[in-house]
Amino acid sequence: MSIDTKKAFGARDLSDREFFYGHKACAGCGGSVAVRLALKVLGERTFTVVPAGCMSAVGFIFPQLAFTSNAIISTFAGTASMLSGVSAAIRALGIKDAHAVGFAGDGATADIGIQALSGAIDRRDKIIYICYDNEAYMNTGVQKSGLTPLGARTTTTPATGGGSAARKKDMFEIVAAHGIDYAATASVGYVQDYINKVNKARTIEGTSYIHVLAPCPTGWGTEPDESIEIAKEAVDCGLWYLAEFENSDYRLNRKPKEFAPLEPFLKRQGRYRHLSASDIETIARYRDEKWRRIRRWDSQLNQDTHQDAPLASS
Amino acid sequence: MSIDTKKAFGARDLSDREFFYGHKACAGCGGSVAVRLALKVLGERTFTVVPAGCMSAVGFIFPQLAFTSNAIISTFAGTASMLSGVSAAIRALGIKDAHAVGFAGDGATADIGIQALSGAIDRRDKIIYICYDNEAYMNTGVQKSGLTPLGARTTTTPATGGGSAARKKDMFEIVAAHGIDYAATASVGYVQDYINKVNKARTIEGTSYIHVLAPCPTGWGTEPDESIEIAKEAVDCGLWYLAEFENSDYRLNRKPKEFAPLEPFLKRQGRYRHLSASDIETIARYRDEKWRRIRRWDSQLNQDTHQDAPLASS
Amino acid sequence: MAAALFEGRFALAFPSFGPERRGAPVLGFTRIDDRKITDRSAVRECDYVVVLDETLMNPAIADGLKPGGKVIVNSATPSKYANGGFEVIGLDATGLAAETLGKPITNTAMLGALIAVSSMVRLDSAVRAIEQEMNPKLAQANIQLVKRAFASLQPKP
Amino acid sequence: MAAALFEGRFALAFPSFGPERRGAPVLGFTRIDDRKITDRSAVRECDYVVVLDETLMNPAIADGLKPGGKVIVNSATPSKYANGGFEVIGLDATGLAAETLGKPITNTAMLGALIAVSSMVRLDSAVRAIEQEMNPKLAQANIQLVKRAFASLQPKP
Amino acid sequence: MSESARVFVSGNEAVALGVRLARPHVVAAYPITPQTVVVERLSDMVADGSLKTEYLHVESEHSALSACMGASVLGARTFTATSSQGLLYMAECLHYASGGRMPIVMMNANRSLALPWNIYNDQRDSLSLLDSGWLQVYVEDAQEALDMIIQGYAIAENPAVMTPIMVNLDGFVLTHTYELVDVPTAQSVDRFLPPYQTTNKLDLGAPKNMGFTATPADYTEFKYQQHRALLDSARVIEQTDEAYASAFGRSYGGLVQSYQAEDAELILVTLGSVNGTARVVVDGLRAEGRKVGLVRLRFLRPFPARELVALTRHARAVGVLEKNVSMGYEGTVFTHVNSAYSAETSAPHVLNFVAGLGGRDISRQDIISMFDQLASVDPTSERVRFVNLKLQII
Amino acid sequence: MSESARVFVSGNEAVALGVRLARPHVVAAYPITPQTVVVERLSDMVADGSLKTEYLHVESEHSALSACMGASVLGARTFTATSSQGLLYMAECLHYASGGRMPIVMMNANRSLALPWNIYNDQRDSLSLLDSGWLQVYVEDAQEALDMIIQGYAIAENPAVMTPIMVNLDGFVLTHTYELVDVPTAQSVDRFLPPYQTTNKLDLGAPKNMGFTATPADYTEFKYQQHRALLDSARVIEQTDEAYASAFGRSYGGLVQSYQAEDAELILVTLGSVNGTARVVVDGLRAEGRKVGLVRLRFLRPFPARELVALTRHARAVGVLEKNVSMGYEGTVFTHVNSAYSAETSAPHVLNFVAGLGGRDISRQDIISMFDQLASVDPTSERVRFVNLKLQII
Amino acid sequence: MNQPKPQPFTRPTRLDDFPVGTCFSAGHLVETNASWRSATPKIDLERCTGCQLCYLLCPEGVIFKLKDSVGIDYDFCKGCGICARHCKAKAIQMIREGVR
Amino acid sequence: MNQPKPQPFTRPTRLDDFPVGTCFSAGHLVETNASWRSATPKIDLERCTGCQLCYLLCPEGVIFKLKDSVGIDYDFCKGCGICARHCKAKAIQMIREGVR
Ligand SMILES: Cc1ncc(C[n+]2csc(CCOP(=O)(O)OP(=O)(O)O)c2C)c(N)n1
Ligand SMILES: Cc1ncc(C[n+]2csc(CCOP(=O)(O)OP(=O)(O)O)c2C)c(N)n1
Ligand code: SF4
Ligand code: SF4
Ligand code: SF4
Ligand code: SF4
Ligand code: SF4
Ligand code: SF4
Ligand SMILES: [Mg+2]
Ligand SMILES: [Mg+2]
Repeated sequence: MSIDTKKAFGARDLSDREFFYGHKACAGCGGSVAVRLALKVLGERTFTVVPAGCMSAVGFIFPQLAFTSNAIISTFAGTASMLSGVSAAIRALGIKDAHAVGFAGDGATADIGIQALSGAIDRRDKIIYICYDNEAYMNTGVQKSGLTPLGARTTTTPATGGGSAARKKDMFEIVAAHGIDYAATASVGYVQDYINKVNKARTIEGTSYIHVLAPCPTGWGTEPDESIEIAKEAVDCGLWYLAEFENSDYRLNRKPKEFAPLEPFLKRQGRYRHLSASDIETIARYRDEKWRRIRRWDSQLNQDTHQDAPLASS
Repeated sequence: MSIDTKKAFGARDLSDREFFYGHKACAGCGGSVAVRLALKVLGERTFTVVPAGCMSAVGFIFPQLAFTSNAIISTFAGTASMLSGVSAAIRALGIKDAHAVGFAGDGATADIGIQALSGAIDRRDKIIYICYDNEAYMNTGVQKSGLTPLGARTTTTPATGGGSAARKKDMFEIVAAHGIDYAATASVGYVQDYINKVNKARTIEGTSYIHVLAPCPTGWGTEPDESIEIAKEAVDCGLWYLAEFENSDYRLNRKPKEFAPLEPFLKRQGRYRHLSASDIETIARYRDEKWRRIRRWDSQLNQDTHQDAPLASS
Repeated sequence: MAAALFEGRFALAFPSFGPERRGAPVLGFTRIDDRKITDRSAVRECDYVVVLDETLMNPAIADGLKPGGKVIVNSATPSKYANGGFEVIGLDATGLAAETLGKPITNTAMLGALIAVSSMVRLDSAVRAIEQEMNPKLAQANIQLVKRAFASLQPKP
Repeated sequence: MAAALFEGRFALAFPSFGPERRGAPVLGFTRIDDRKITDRSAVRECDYVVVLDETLMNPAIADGLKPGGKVIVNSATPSKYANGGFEVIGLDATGLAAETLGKPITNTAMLGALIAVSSMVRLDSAVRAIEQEMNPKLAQANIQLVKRAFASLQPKP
Repeated sequence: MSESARVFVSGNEAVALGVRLARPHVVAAYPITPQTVVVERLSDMVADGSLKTEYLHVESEHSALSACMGASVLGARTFTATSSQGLLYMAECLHYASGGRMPIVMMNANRSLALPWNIYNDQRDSLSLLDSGWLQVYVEDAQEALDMIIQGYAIAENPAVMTPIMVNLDGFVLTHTYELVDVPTAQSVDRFLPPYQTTNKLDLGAPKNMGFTATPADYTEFKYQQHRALLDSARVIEQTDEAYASAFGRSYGGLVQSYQAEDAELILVTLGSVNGTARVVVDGLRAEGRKVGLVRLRFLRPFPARELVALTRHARAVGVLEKNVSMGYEGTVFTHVNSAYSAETSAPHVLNFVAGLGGRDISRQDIISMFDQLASVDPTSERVRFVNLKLQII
Repeated sequence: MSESARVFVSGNEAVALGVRLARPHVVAAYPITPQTVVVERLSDMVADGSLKTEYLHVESEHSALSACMGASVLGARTFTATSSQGLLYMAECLHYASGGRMPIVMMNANRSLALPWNIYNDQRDSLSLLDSGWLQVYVEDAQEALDMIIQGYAIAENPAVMTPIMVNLDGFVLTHTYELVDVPTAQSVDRFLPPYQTTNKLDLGAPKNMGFTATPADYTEFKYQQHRALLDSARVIEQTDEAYASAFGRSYGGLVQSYQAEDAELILVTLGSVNGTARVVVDGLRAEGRKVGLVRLRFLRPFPARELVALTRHARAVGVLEKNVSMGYEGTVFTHVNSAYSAETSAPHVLNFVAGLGGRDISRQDIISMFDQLASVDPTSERVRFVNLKLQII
Repeated sequence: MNQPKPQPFTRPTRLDDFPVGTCFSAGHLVETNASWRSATPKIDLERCTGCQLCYLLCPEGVIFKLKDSVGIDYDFCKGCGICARHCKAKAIQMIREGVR
Repeated sequence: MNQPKPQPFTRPTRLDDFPVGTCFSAGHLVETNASWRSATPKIDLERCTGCQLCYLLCPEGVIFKLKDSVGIDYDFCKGCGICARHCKAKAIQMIREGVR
């Protein structure tokens, strides 16, 4: 079964209100774009949970509180589990038409928070979990996370040691392997696509997961005005991809015929400046390998149907 | 690239020593079979980590200590992370030809322990992680875990409520989505296959994960002498499967032409006795759906190659 | 236990619990009194020892028995324990349960034996307790069982 | 800071740190003394205030200044702060740094200014400190910068 | 006073019955011996429809309490239960919930901590988390367990308190022992415990930001306010006890409960179920004419320093019996009690009896021996005494 | 005495330098402000080859300490570092490591606990875990931080101790402040600190089972033994201090360190970096002729009750200055100190100064005011005093 | 423009006036971010097509829609330059700030 | 048979003799599990083919290889019956135990 074509949801459909305002994120922060736009899609009947990380650190400094709708910080590990509680309370208290959304960083999602995320998906709790992926622990000063890409310099994978020796964990495939109700990858370089996916997640009766690449000028060593462009280039050069998973089906939203060159994309970022030509080749090789898997989903896996029938007696 | 054909490793190749002996598991415990056989494959130069759960509770009661090689209990959440430390110490201390193996229950693996497991796989630590899956928290008296199957009665999903309303988390696919070095599913109903897989894991330079179905007469409501048979039937009726994942490739080890009937398999177990005919149909439907995915791996995904090149400069 | 409550008496029942699994021998204690019981220390001395599995019989079993206390054992041949230095009363609970319930679950039968021997509670209190605790079908069979066990240990007239 | 150490003096430098991100104004303190410094309370009174970003200039900036203390500001037009009630010394550190380093990184230039104004440490100590902390290429440019900044604030003969 | 039912149940079952009466909106708990029966019974109640709640099968204790927090901040009434390793595993969340002033009720089955592993009763788990900002009550029997679950909500949700509460039951000794319990009717509990109301919540009508950062400029005040709420809860606890007594006929006396202490020369300070055994000992010794008595600390937070001193200051010697030791110093309760006396110009001699670790039985004879030791207390001798230690102290 | 290098580094960097000198086999740590610089520097050292260790990028603090435990039980020397939420997140493992007698060294950057969130210094994180069975030392400056990392291994690995140790640095105030530090040479440290040797390990030559269950028959003895080891560590700590002094010329005096306390009438008891500020105040007040002094508690476990009493019993009044409060009672250090005096027939008046929560500055003036309050102490007035509280206490 | 505005805030001095449980009005702002800016976006209304791309991309949400163009809340603009970089009409120019 | 055997154990009474850090000899056994058994497997050596399937499947590891057959360590056999159920040669019979 193929994925529903989403009605495009554009700038004009977004709520006119700003729900993330006056925060203290660095100028040009990609995470802020992700949070701001998602909240504008979801509207004011939204309960937001944000774990420890940049978005909470910059948004909740009493008495400067940047979320204009209901929001709370969770423990670092507890985004999904707190969301589960929020969602349970929404049901138990009979609150109608409300969303429970989380914005968690890559560390909060792929490392310390994966236990709670895995549990929430397993319970099929009605929550929207958005991982804004800036590819390191930024709030604490750019340390390697499970989503830091191969070769990237962080303060715990210094350039002297060649940057990160590990590849990026694939959270999208991991949540898909859970049989999640809806999952998607996105990028703030493709905002319309991102907006559409958040809008899709709104309608899901169960757990949705959106993994949005959100450049961090401070951690990546780029200029503040480059964030959107870099996020787009990441997709264009094939180091990131735009996809969805629903009803056990994958769907690739953007199928690059050929990839934009890697080197300029990498070299404009301070975190990759130490890479040698052969390092870049290695990165390209892993990219190509990854894309063989991705293309497989897309070409071959869109066939079967899936039905979700609860037990008659339960 | 296809998976290496493993030299079959039979009863005669196993160590003559018993490494798990005199424990206090229930008579007929499937988990004991899994632990005992794996240790006989790995031999005496093995460091075993067992988290809280039946296998530790029955094996480590001072002064009755049932592991005859080196072994330690970890915290419930800490199987994989303690194994990572063991493995790091093996390297740092220059210990040769030693194995670090963990035996964790389904709860310790799929629920509270998944954070640490995910991290260890991501680091590609050289450990062998064996999940003996008895499909509930047995040590604490049969509560539902993330691996409890749909419809199964546990003390927290009573028969009056129809048994478990959730489906079994697929840990094998989840670890595969991590790009793990080696993963396999197994069953104590197919001991030779299980032994071969443990033997394969021995040779992996990185993380291996083996998920072995291990019936629990106490929790499943079966007679002690049925455990092996039940574990075999689970495979034959298609509710469990035997597969491997290596070099980004899946491989199905047993391809049933047709499934053995579900009803007798379910009804001989106390935990399923409450199921109605339509419940059983629902279970069959999910099974069939699952098998469509499984067959897809097997038929279509065994094509690409994968190479593992570290960064030249790192 | 529950039976006592139907007579307005107080009971405190401590099941034992350990790391060992199904099949391992287990131990439990019950205190019964006319006043509220607050003592929660381990029972060290008792009036009756009830042994549900004959294979556990050994001389040490009566260590905590008060003078004049009795051991009630599930056995078809209790006489062989006669010279252990303590009074032994036997009931073939396994056989009786197998006949009555179709399963060798001996608890109820041994309860009948205990009541017969101790007069600690009345038989009809036990019957009411069983009625309350079990589903009707099971309860009927168990009531029959407790009565048969009780009857079989009544002094023959 | 590090410069003081090359004179056998003691220093304690507290960078400030907060939840605010790059771009937000930040505050730091340094104590320098001839004896070991153990006082770790916040600096409330100081001899010099160094303002690296002119846009932060406001009257409150001199609140903690001791009588006779000085404000050293990164500005091409320091004279406009003249009547704030405190002594202001200006240096166009941004311009100077842009010229010398090719980047508007003003820390080293302002260090030169501070040394010129305060005589707290000697210029050559600062030079040695820079040599030790930075890689050689960077160090050379920065040494030039600190010297130029220092020179530009020497009383014209 | 309302009609109630008498049932023969274990402590865990009494807790589950109490929870059902309190009608929580959300229950999230993770199994651990000896707490499991609570969650099993609650599952049964959900399955048979007698408890309407959102029951979450969570993946750990950290998640259990996080889920309760998520629900609590929307104004839902929540319940969780744990023990030992589970309590430690959620330690971060304990501070989080109290700092966030979320009136969650948690049952904790007191069990020893690994290593060594041991599933039996002592009180190191909850006593090691006294600083977490939770109210802590230790009950003596199954009846008090049920009652304190219900009172727990009334206390925690009181606007002057707004602090989570941990109801502690000795593992096995209480959780698994069957005894008679009076179960009040649902109607009477509904009257006693109205639905939870607060404005301190995420609210679509009046949106809030919660769980924020406080800078050095404000942090102290938040903590002071929280400290005050815990101190002020003493009054609320007493009022709640009185209200409960008039509704249900049972009073426990607030923060402390004494037994034969008024004229006692030797007083044993206890917490939890061992007080029951000690009562029997006191009765026996009183019968012999010995002036002995008991003070049971029901609450450890707020710590009843004033009440304790008032009840014991006349005694010649006081023994603190606790199933706990803070390694490298002494028993934590002992430390607390000593500090309570430190404002006094004179104080009784105080001995510390460390007993019952990892489920070691505390017999009547052990308690008699404690009174004997108190009777002959010598200020120069060791004050911290391990009861029933089987090692020669070399 | 060996040649050493003088460097101008932050407290975190001093810790990293100390770790490098101790040559751990395995380092596993998870980032958290204000500890991060430690792991960053260690990463740099691994990358540039100056530190040969297995560095594990773990996924949480629970995993960090679990990994250290896994390595430690094979006989490896291990290091981890954390702070605040991270320390709480690994709380279960703290008890586990100490009960398993694993001589792990951990640096903790003292930081306040959420909620409210706050990244700045206070000491509630480690003080709330005093019962976890770890040795706890609080250092005053970066030099002592480096020294105590090295001494930490010597103490923890001593066969009489075999207990993990937590080296606490005040967040920012120490971790981020730059100062001069003497760094001993690798050779001299190698002489002082030989490789870790133990038979208490998993061993292919002599296989072991570890981390087992103890039944009620043995559990008490394991805990008593552990308690004894913590008490006995006092002696080892002093011996190590002496040995360190003769190797490197720096002595801190063991469990406590006093300043002008001998003849002082008013003594402030401190821990950590605030002692430095207090020294300046004492110097000033002494210059005015006031008899004031300081006792710094370096170790909180083992708790130096005897040493503290000996150094302060002559004083008229003692103030306990702590960046901590145990809500619902008083400052934990205050509770401990009071208990220490309780064996004495007479004791000074003791006041509790709760200050510096969530990074609120403690100024010289604040400390002067504490001495003033001690001078005029009145036994009937409130003993627990929040310093610099900006709320009217109503 | 319906962007939030900074509001006055005086720290309570009475215990009872202090917020309970880290709970306070959503979106309460007490200070602006204008001082962060080292360059300021200026919109050329002539060129602006009102396409709203800058409105979508601004990380701060300070761009608001006007009839056929857009405006900026300079109280909170941090001067990141994203709007200027992505405006296809080149209607935004970043002006390096002097002293305000 | 090289199955482990129970060993004597006396609890130490001196502090220094007590194991440090929950660390004790691997595989130390002090008691058997024979009392758990309610039925006992008896091997008919005539029928046994020595196929070792029972040896593989026994959860307790109590079956040991003999020249052409197998033996059982009755100290630790729990009588689960798995061996008997899976012996293709029907060489094992479970005998319900009377009193030992
Ligand atoms: C238990 C715990 N460990 C560590 C931290 C410290 N911490 C806070 S935010 C953060 C990094 C967050 O990284 P990520 O989730 O990627 O979000 P980002 O800061 O990059 O937006 C860390 C390590 C914490 N708050 N809690
Ligand atoms: C943090 C923590 N929570 C809960 C427990 C209690 N606990 C011990 S074992 C266990 C169940 C184990 O289940 P599983 O991992 O499936 O192993 P099994 O017992 O089924 O073999 C639980 C819940 C614990 N030890 N630690
Ligand atoms: S550090 Fe990066 S992620 Fe964090 S606020 Fe700044 S730009 Fe955003
Ligand atoms: S309960 Fe089940 S898993 Fe646990 S020992 Fe018994 S049979 Fe094995
Ligand atoms: S992007 Fe340019 S043209 Fe479009 S609205 Fe903004 S300023 Fe106008
Ligand atoms: S410069 Fe940046 S913050 Fe300012 S309006 Fe443009 S995009 Fe927004
Ligand atoms: S399975 Fe039967 S035939 Fe084979 S070895 Fe065992 S007893 Fe002999
Ligand atoms: S009965 Fe069970 S335990 Fe005994 S030998 Fe056979 S398989 Fe092994
Ligand atoms: Mg991040
Ligand atoms: Mg299990």
